[in-house]
Amino acid sequence: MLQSAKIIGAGLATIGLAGAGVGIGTVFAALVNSTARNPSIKAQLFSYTILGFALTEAIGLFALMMAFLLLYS
Amino acid sequence: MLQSAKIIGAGLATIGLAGAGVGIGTVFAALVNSTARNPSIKAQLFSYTILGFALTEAIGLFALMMAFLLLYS
Amino acid sequence: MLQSAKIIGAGLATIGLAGAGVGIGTVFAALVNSTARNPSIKAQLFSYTILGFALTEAIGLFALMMAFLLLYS
Amino acid sequence: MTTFINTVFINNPLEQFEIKEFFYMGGPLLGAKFSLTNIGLYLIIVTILVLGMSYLSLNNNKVVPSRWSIVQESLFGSILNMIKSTIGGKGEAYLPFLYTIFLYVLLSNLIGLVPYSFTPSSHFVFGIGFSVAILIGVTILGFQTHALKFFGLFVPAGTPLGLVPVLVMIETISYLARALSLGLRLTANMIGGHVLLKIFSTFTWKAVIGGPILLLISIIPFAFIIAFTGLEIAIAFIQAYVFTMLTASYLNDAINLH
Repeated sequence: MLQSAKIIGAGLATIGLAGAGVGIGTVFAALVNSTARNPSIKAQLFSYTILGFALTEAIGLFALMMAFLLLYS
Repeated sequence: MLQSAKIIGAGLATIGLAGAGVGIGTVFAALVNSTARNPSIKAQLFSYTILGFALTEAIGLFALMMAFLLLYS
Repeated sequence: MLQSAKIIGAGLATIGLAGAGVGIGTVFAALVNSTARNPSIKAQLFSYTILGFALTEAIGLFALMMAFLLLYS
Repeated sequence: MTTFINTVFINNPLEQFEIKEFFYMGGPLLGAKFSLTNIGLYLIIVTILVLGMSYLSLNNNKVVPSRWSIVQESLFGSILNMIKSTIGGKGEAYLPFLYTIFLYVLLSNLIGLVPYSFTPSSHFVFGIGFSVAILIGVTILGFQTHALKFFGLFVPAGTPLGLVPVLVMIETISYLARALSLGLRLTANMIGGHVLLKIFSTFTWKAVIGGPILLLISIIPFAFIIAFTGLEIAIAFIQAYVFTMLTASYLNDAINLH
């Protein structure tokens, strides 16, 4: 019984990844838009995008870590 | 009982893919907009879009991976 | 029975992280867009972004704290 | 079809992170307990790699740089630029510290991609140990340079008076959450990436030995694994860069107080 609750809990926690997917899409959309607008500072824009991607990915993976935590302990 | 919980858990985990769907749509929308605005750097924009698509897809596959993990172990 | 409810509750609470993911993505998208539009005040824009990121992350971590609260007490 | 699929997982995909002891010395008599585990071994290997790389690029102090020293100098230069843009002049004192962090985290991420190897940075002890130590160090530095003015960090400039108590509470929580989020970000990325690789490689292996039709179908997951390994290498670089970048911005908070 407890094991089945763990599985359902882990399944629920994985839904948190949806937000990270939307966030990363938005960051790269902004990169593409702003590179078209101002291609001269491509490098600086790309470094900000990579930073934004990593921070958004972190939140998504917090949810995944929570799912693993629920599943295995 | 456990098998039914696994199936429900996998079903819930797959909802995480919704975010990746929205994200990829946003990235390609930005590609279309920015190509109209500045067609000269189409190649650079396309390479950024493919990178954005790959990274957003990775998040979606994390959710799918979690669903498989719940379903089969 | 109670323990399984705790686990499912914690799983539900983790879904709150989705919002933080979207929020951080939007903040960094704004940073990338605005740096392209006006690169001279990059430093000021970056410090506002870090502030916005910290506040959005705090909200996401409130959700995570709530999940831990449900799980362990 | 279903019987074929549910034999996919012979053992748990999380097994790759288990710590196995190689040999164990000492006992109750000696008191001191020494055991070399696989995470210990890989940390030693990464340290040897970092030192070896620096020694190689030393090029016994010839004026003309060898290829190795060019690699190290360009890496040094890029981190110096990053520090200059994040912290400004005063941050250059922390260049060796940040350079070592970047190289160490990068090599421990990359060493995990070698087949049959172990990723030290996929353990929470590695990530969170680093980030808590960094945060304590930065806080001590902040107090040392700014004494009591350091608390000004928790009140962003230009907030209306009424909002201050709420904002201070949120800012302190997010400041303390930095200790966990910095390390957890690195570790969670590594764990998630490797578990995904493990699952897909088992899936493809089952498809390959599953029969001629499945052999043809297995090209798709195999191509995906190649693409994902490339992505995993990129993520190893990105995570190391972001870890250093955030450490630099935390140092900036301690030195320049916003």
